Amino acid sequence: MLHVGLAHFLAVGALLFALGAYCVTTRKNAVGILMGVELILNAANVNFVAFGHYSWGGIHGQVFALFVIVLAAAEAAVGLAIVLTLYRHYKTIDVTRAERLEG
Amino acid sequence: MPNAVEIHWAWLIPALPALGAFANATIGKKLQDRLGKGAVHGIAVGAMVLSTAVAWAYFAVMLGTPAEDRYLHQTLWPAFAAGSLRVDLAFALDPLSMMMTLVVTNIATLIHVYSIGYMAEEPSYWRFFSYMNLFVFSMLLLVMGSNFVILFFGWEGVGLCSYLLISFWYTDLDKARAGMKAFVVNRFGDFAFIIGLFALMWGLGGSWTGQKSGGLSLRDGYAASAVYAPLHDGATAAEAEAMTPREHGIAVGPTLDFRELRAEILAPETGILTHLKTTTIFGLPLVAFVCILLFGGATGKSAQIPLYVWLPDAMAGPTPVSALIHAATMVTAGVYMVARLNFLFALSPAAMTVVAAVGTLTAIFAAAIGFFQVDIKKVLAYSTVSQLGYMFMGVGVGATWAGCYHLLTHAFFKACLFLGSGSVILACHHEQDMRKMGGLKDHTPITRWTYAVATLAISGFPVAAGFFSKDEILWKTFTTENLAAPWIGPVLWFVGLVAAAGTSFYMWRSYYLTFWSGSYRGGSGHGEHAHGGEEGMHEAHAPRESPVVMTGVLLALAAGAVLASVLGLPSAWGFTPILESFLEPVTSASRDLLHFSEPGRGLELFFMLVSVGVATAGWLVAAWLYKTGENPRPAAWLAKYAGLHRVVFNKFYVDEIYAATILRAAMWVKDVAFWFDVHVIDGLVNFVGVVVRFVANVDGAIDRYVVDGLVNLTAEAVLASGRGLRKLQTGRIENYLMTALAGALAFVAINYLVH
Amino acid sequence: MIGRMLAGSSNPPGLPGGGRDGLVYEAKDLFGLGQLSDFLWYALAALTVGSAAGVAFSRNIIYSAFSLLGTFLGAAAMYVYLAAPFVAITQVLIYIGGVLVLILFAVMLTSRIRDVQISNGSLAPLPGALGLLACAGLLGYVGGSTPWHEVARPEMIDQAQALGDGFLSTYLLPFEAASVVLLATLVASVVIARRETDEEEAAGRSEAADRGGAGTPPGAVRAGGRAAHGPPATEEV
Amino acid sequence: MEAAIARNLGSLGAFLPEIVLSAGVLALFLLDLVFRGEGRRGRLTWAFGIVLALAAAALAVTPSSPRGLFNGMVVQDGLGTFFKWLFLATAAYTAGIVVHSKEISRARLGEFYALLLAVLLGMDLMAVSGDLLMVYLSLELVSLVSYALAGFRKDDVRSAEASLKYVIYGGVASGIMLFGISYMYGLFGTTDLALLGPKIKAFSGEVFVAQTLGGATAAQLALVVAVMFVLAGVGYKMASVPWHMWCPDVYEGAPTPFTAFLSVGPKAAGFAVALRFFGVGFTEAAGGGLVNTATVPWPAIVGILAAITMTLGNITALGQTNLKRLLAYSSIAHAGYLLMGLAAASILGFQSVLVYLAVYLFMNLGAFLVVAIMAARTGGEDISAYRGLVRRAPFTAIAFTVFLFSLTGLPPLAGFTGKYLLFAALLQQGGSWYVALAIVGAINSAISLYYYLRIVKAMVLEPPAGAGGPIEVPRTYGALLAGSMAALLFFGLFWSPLYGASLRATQALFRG
Repeated sequence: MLHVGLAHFLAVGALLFALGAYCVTTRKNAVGILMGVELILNAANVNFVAFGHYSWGGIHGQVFALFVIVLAAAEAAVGLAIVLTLYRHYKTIDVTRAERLEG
Repeated sequence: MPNAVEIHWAWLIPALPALGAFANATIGKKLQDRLGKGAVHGIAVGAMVLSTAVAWAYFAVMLGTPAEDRYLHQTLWPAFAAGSLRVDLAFALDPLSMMMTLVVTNIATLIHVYSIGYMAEEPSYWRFFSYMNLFVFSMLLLVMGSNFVILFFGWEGVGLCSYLLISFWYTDLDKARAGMKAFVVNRFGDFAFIIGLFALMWGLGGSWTGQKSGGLSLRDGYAASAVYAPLHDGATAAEAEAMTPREHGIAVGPTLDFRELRAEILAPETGILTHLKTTTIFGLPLVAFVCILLFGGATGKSAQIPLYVWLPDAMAGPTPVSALIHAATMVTAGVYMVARLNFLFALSPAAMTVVAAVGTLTAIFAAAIGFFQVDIKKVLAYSTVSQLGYMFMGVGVGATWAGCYHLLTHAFFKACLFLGSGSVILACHHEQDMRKMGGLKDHTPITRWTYAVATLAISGFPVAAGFFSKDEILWKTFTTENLAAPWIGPVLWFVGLVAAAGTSFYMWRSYYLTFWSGSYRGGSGHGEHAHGGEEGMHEAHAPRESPVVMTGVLLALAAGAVLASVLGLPSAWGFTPILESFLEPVTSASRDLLHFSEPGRGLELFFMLVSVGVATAGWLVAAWLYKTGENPRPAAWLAKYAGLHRVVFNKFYVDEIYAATILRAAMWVKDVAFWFDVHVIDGLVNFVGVVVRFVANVDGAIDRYVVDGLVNLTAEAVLASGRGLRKLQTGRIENYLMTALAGALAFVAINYLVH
Repeated sequence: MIGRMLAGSSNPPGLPGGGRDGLVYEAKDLFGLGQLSDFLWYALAALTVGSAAGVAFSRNIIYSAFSLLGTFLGAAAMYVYLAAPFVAITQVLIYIGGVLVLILFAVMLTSRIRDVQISNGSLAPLPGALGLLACAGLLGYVGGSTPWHEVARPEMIDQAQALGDGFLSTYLLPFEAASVVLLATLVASVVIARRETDEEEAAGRSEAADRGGAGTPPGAVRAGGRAAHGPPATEEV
Repeated sequence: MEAAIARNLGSLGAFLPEIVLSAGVLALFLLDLVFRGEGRRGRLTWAFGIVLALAAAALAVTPSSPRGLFNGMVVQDGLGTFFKWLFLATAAYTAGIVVHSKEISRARLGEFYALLLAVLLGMDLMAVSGDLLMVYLSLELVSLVSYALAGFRKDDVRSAEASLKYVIYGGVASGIMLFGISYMYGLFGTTDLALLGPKIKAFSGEVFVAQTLGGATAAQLALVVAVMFVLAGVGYKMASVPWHMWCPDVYEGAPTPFTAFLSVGPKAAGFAVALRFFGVGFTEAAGGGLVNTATVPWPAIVGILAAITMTLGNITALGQTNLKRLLAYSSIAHAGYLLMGLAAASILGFQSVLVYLAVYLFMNLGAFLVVAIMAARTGGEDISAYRGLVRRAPFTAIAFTVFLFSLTGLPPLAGFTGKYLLFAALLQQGGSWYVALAIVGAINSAISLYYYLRIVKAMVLEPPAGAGGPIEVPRTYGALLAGSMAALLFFGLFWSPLYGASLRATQALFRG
């Protein structure tokens, strides 16, 4: 039990995913939601690298994780740019205010 | 399979009206402005005449062919092939579709000619003729198509044209709404039709690979030879043809072609007959399921219970449209379809019983409503519904040819009646209320006599064709052995007989109210033609006979209504009905499956006497009550049964009550859909209130409003749930994300549990 | 703060709990160091998950952002444990050096610092908590109980060279595609975030004027209501 | 490594369209700086058109015999080629809409076109991705740039809100999908779809054996989680319930030309991925049909998704008055119809998806074109703005009617062809559940008539609203409308070419 193994890493991944999911579904702040997305992506990354190490060897898991890191950065850039645009209109980044489109 | 005759010019029959429609749609307005209306109807009527000529030519070809080979066929191009399921753009003329084609082209030509007179003052003359031609095109596709897909093209096409023509005077919102209603109600029917078709295809083709069992098990030898090979299926018809599994030279598997379907179902060696009879779907016998749903489609198009509600409203269209579409042709599409599939319906006594019973019920029900109508076109509308009921009785009890014969005779006399009513309406300055007519026999002699002949035909006097067709149906109904239980036939016969008496009564009532009943009572009305402008052109003068293009058509149709008797002189009189033997190649398919008892010629002759007797009774009562216009009893009875009177006659009053009821009911449904939004108690209270009000209103009111209401209620319920579902889209992103996540988790759970 | 982080990670649900049959796997001894490295790992895991909990539960967006730093660092440490130092370094460089800085910028730009509480309040915490438990339970169970395929002896070598080779051979196309993604995305971000140049505004106005009829300049009406007029001084990036 | 490099070099020739598009992105960024002044709009559009034409030419000369490219990262086959043509047509049509659109200002047109090309490149890559890594990358390329394009009208608060919702939703969806992929990798050690197929089969076999002995629940659950999470990412692209909720808001807020593009392109790309994912990974051809090799009953799940998606889409559409929202719900409903083809899990089913998408391109882009025309000319997206349109712009009104009827599936328009094939595919499979799904589909297409007909009624039967002068429609738009109508009529009556193309595309999938 105390011996750290694959399952332990997967548990960390699972918890990161769950916390990320909680974050995106409950945060009012748009930036807060984007942080939740980062948590989810990190969860997947931990899984990838752990599987690569314990299960299959080779570099495929790491490569996947690297691409995810790069795309996460790109996504953060776009997401934050959009948040700024919204802020210009609403003077807030509280997503509950952005409900003009509904129904 | 008997040989088919390949023909090459059949496409002209529908193509000519299509061309006419196209020409008038594109350049019609310019032609009308520059060359006058003659150019417009020249194109339209010319197209119809040519098309009719081609149809007669092929009729001649058909008569020159041995009876068993009477299947004229033309494939334009292979439209589509999926696996072994192939659809060609193909036309087929067998005796049944030949008869229908002739009816459609000839009656339509006459009605086109009539429209020249009737629509003479219409500014959008070109648009009218364009729609009319388009309708004929669609109708011809419907009757000439060799497979379900072409039939469905036409089926939807006539619906669309009907919609366009009912709401022809679209500036009047009520008329536009009537058009919408026709279209939407018809879609309900279409939906049943499509599902029936699905189930049929499934029964013919599903699961034959034996891998994905849908509860089907076919005879081993059969299943092995009928395996699909989708991996190697062809993109072209030739390839698909080459790979169609064949058993004893007959293609098996799902097919949309009527002839192939018939061949594979009827050839016992394919095993499909047994297979279809033993298969069940959702626990129901497959054939019954399929046939009842297909018939459901027919109830929409042919205005049977419960989907007939659109037809009376459809009278908002111009009268020639009512005559062509809502009496002579389109509404018979359902009968045609059932007749065409007689081999399928014959497999299921339950389905036959449903068809016959619904037909009979509709016949008497619509006849009863006809008693109360004062609008001349509404009377004819309900009589159409009623007569269509007779046709379904005929095809439902297994007397396919009798149903078709009634279809044919009805086309003549009902077109004559409708066009006669159009002539009357024109003479009375667009007045449709019979109470404001009267005494027209002196003003419009030709209309009066033709109307009288047609009335003789519809009420069943042996001088005109309607007698023979209706009587054959009644006789077959009495002697049928094809229904679910032996007592049903005689019961239906009795109901049909009562309906015949009713028919005779209300038709003669309309005749006397219009043409006798004292002197002309009307002024200048605004009944049908609310298009504005033209009213001023009429001065208040006495009714005047219509122009010769109209009366000529009336004479032709009246003559047709009498002469059509020749086609069906009964065997009880020692004749062999010509039409029966002509249709034999079509009906022979189900010959072995259908049986009629033969109680003897004497009884048949006696029944004919009874028929004539009840028709005479109806006539006499009508004459007694309405001929002089001075008999006080109708008015007295109306006063006595004032409650009924108010409910039936005061349509607005009833509609308003009903609208309120529906509104409440719809609110209730909405509440149920979102029960978490409201207190359950409120919902229950509403429910009780709605039910009480509902019962109270139904009590004494005519059933039609219930049916109408149910259709509305369904629509309202769907709309209400749509409004409710919109609330789910809150506009708040966190709710969206919650849904997405919960959805993913829920599907994981379902997936895991289902497995 | 630290106490809450620890509390958040004290008992991760769904850790492997015996009862495995059939395709059994055995836990491996990390680095051959035995218990010491294991305990260190637990501390790092606590940091990672605890910081993540801080991100998720903190009521102040600044605290969330700094908690995210802990998560990223913890994840990087995990990668070190998994013999993926290159990924760990990339994580530190890009995530902490890039993403986190971006996020902090965004927080600063969109929050009025003089506000006492820079809100990051929660909505519907109860359904969210249910989702949290469901996810953690499900994924924890799957992660812990599935008989994953495992190699006998995980490789411990540095794979930086292998990664370099891979990116230029097997993974060439994804590598190039990622560069296209980055280019397009960065241009897109600029397009979104920058203010309209004078020329563009002029062009927009002239075209809006062409519109005629019922047309109105976009935004003038639609952006009404809650939207304030005129860009604030703080929004310059 | 040398072998891998050699394979990469050898793949370049077959990758010409993508290379052209990449170069086109750069070229348009540069030309954006070069073209100035009055003629800018036309010149940029020409440049965009030339890039598309070059890409089309490159696509025409590229072979489509099935083989893996770039070490299996992408696949060259008929399915990919089919979708590439579809995407090129979508982009070209969108350019036709943009050229007169007031929503994309002249000054920013170059950026718009360049980014649109980037999305197009991403969709092309999605259609040919043979590895989940490439699926993720290309899906992100499409998504990330689409977020920006949805928020392209910075002056419009609705546009900003739309893009915010889109970016958050898309980020979460792709994160979920990525997590699913990580489990796929953990279970099978590869993300190459072609290698996954046999492994999934073998794994499912083991799980099945273990299950009959009463174990392996966790392994089964792991597979289910992996598949469902991947489906969530793909479903978000298709706008399928319950991953559809971004769709109406984004459609309403985004600039209309881009909404048009969004309603066809990325949806089709999502289906391309789904077809390949399930077709290659989870089925194999056996006994003349396809069989599911996994212990995940994915056809049933997709069938349930289909039923829910179309029902919810159609019923919610009933109450809409904003045309863009209405069409958004209609496009959700259409995603449901398309899922029926996937649920059929047969070759005919896959074909029907292709045919329907091709038909959907014409009718949906046409419908959005009309919405764009009306928004530009009357400033209204509400149904009331369409009242009496038949007298103000008869041709446009007729065209819109044709598109709406085709969306309903009325013959003889091509929408009927598509629905016919979808239903045929279900019925060919047999089984009362398939028939039930077909029945749900038929009910839905009956319901959908109601809201489409409401628009037609407003256009044809109601008097024009306000000052109802005639509406001028630019010639480009007229040509596009006429072309779409002609295509719908043609494919409605003569659908063998489309069917043949779809057959070639799907056969490649199962033979390659």
